[in-house]
Amino acid sequence: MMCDFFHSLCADPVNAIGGWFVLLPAAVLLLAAAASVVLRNLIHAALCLTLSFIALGVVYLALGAEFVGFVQLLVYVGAVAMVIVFAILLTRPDELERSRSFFAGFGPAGGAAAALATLAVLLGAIFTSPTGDRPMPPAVAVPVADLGKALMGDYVVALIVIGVLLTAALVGAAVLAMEDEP
Amino acid sequence: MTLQIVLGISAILFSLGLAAVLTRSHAIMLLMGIELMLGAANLNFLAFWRFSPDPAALAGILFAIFSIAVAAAEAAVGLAIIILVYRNLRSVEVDDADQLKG
Amino acid sequence: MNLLERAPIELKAWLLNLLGVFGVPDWALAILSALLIIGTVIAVFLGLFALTSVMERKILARVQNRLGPNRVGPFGLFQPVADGIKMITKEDLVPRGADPIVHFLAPVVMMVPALLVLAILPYGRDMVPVELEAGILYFFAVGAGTEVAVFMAGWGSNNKYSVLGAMRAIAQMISYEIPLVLSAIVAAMIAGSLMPSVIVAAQGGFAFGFVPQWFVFTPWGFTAGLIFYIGALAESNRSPFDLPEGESELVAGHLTEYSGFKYATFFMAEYVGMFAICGLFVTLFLGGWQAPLPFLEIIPSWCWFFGKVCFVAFTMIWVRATLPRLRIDHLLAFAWKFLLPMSFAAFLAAACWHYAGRGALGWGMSLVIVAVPYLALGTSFTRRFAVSKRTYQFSE
Amino acid sequence: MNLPGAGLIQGLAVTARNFVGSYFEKARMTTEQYPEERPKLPENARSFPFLVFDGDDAEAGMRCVACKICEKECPPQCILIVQDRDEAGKALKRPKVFEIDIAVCMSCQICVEVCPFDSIRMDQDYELSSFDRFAPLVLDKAKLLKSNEYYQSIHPTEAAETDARLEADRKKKEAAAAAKAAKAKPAEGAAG
Repeated sequence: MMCDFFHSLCADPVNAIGGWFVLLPAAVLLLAAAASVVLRNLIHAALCLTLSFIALGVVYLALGAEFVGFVQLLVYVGAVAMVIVFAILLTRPDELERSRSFFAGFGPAGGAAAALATLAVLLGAIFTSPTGDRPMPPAVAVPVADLGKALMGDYVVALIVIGVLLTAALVGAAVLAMEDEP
Repeated sequence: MTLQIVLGISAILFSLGLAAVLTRSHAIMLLMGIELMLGAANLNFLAFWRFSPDPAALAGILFAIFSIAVAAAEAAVGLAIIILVYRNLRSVEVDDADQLKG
Repeated sequence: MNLLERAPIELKAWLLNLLGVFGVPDWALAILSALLIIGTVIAVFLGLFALTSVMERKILARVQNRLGPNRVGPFGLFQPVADGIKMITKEDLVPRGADPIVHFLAPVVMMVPALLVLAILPYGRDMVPVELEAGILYFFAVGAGTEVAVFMAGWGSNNKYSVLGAMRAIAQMISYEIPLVLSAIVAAMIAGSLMPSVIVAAQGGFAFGFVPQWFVFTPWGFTAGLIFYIGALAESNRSPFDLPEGESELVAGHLTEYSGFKYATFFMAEYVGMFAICGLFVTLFLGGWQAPLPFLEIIPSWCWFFGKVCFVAFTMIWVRATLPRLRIDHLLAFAWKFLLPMSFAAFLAAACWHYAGRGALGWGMSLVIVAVPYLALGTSFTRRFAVSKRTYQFSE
Repeated sequence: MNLPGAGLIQGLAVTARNFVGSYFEKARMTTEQYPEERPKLPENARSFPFLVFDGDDAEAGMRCVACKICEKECPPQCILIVQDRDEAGKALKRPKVFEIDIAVCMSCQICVEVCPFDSIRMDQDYELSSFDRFAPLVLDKAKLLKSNEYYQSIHPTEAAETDARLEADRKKKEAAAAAKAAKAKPAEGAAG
């Protein structure tokens, strides 16, 4: 029993213990995400968000999507999280946050209630859906070469559009954040 | 392990992102909430790919990759806008950017 | 296959067999096997770190015609021990306004990626700790954690120099990561895989029987390798790109408020990270564990790998001894306006090389594609940043 | 046409030449490995003052007569002199206490210049560090007194001059004494 467990864990963590391994990073993910929502200190929130990005990447890896997991880590941890902390530092990080007036009569509680209601609806839909209790098929490794061929073949238009979008975003962000030339 | 559990995780993540957007007033917190929601969406794509009977169909993975790229672009532009707003209004509270109201 | 070549693998198999004979259960052996690899890799790299910390000082000293450390042990080789004792016994200061948790976690977060990236490097023939399909991507994905650590160190210290240093370091790392990844992808593109062992295998063999077919000996490979090397210098915060820690302006950057063992951890992580990226450079462009000449193949492959890593580390020290520190705007302009277009050129040259065949035509085309933008960008760059004639306001 | 990047190569070549040269050219390495190799000090190097004595016995050959000129002239006032007295309380021409606080001394050499008896001179000993700030840095008479031979060894030119002058003085004094004795003799004879 012990032997099987460790062997399968070492050989193939994705399929080990019937895929339940996902729950470990998922727990970290949800805790970190909750912390980043609740924390008042913006930098702490951003760091928790970074942790949740990392955990999300590990969840992807545990689901067998190796490439997406690494891309998630590279893009979110390496770029998005850093851009967020940069933005926090360039604006004033120590300014006290005022309470939200969008739900003027309800305050933050209103927002939380709305989010909870959404959660209830989503969970209800998920757990009543007929396809929901589909069992997990054994993981099949996706060769990176196949992904590349698909990107350059069937999805090449989407790839080019993404390229244009990223270029536009890069130029746009640079122009927006540029100091006005005197 | 069933699809429901992964989708449930993703739903909780989405609601957390939504809660961040609805309860916080700091513009960067809003952006962070949006990133969480996008992550939840990506998780859904990957979950459906993982549990699909045809593992050779790569649409789920590719969609997730595209979505990550779009999220990166969105974060860059969004934060540039926030910095610009801060420069003009000296505030990053979303409620302060109300000059256009009639 | 000679015995020395397989020595590490055979030694591990023998050890595990021995334990198996003594009735250690299988699952424990599986864990032990993994731990053996981890322990060996970490021990080797920490040993390299210790050796470099003294050799760097000796080499820098020799360049300046000094002797360098020679007091502790023979030729000063035990200097790292003395340094270690000093570091450990120093007081661990935490500034009063600092964020204690973030301040404490930063060195840990710094160390983790530096050690994790070591997992995918091919140390020798059949010696890859973890064979990952997307190994190169893994290296950069995990390496991204360093930036988080630098930010945590800078912000957690509650010190303006730390924050400024951290922001500079992150801006520099993000900027240089782009040419770094692009030039790594050039090598991956020609090898047709993101797997380090496949990339090394693609550089095997000798042209004309003696010229090794490493990527660095092609026009595009030389360009991409040089870009990768420069990016590696910047990523590991080494001179001439060490201005996040530029003591003339920022005290010590994000390390200002660190002392004792935490500082030692940062120091160690930086050096291990440097070795990791040297290892990746060797893997991608210098033929990994391949011997440079056919008759030298009797020397075990792992010796070649570590020899090359040490050589690359030596050149990094050499560069440090030579070049002065850049200014921050020059640094970023160099990354975005020179290295980025050049890595695109290398990309294009590699594509031409691939489709024009690997003969004279491919050589010529890729050489032109690389050389023209280099000359154009290089001359415009040297003109723009040329030092103007100095005039002193108060003289004469 | 200057190829871009050529300067980097030139710089690397310079450092490489230095690196390799440091192993082959002895002249490049100027480092003295201090505890094993001692620097040869130039003759006029000076650290702190000391007292010269003639002959073998430090007390007997002491040149100092406790005139206290150096004590008065010393700008940082690091010299302390107490004149010796006999049982009757009569002042003797030698110091009972002679101390120099080298923590205060600034090596200005004024004491040497004002000394009319060529008694105080500058030393070259630089290994004076101690673990205590106070006591070991106050040099007393025993530590200060050093033989004329030692003085000769550290400042040969200066010491030769001094000795020649002292010798000349002594001769002049002897000659004067002899002349006085010669003058006194006839007077004595006349008296007798």
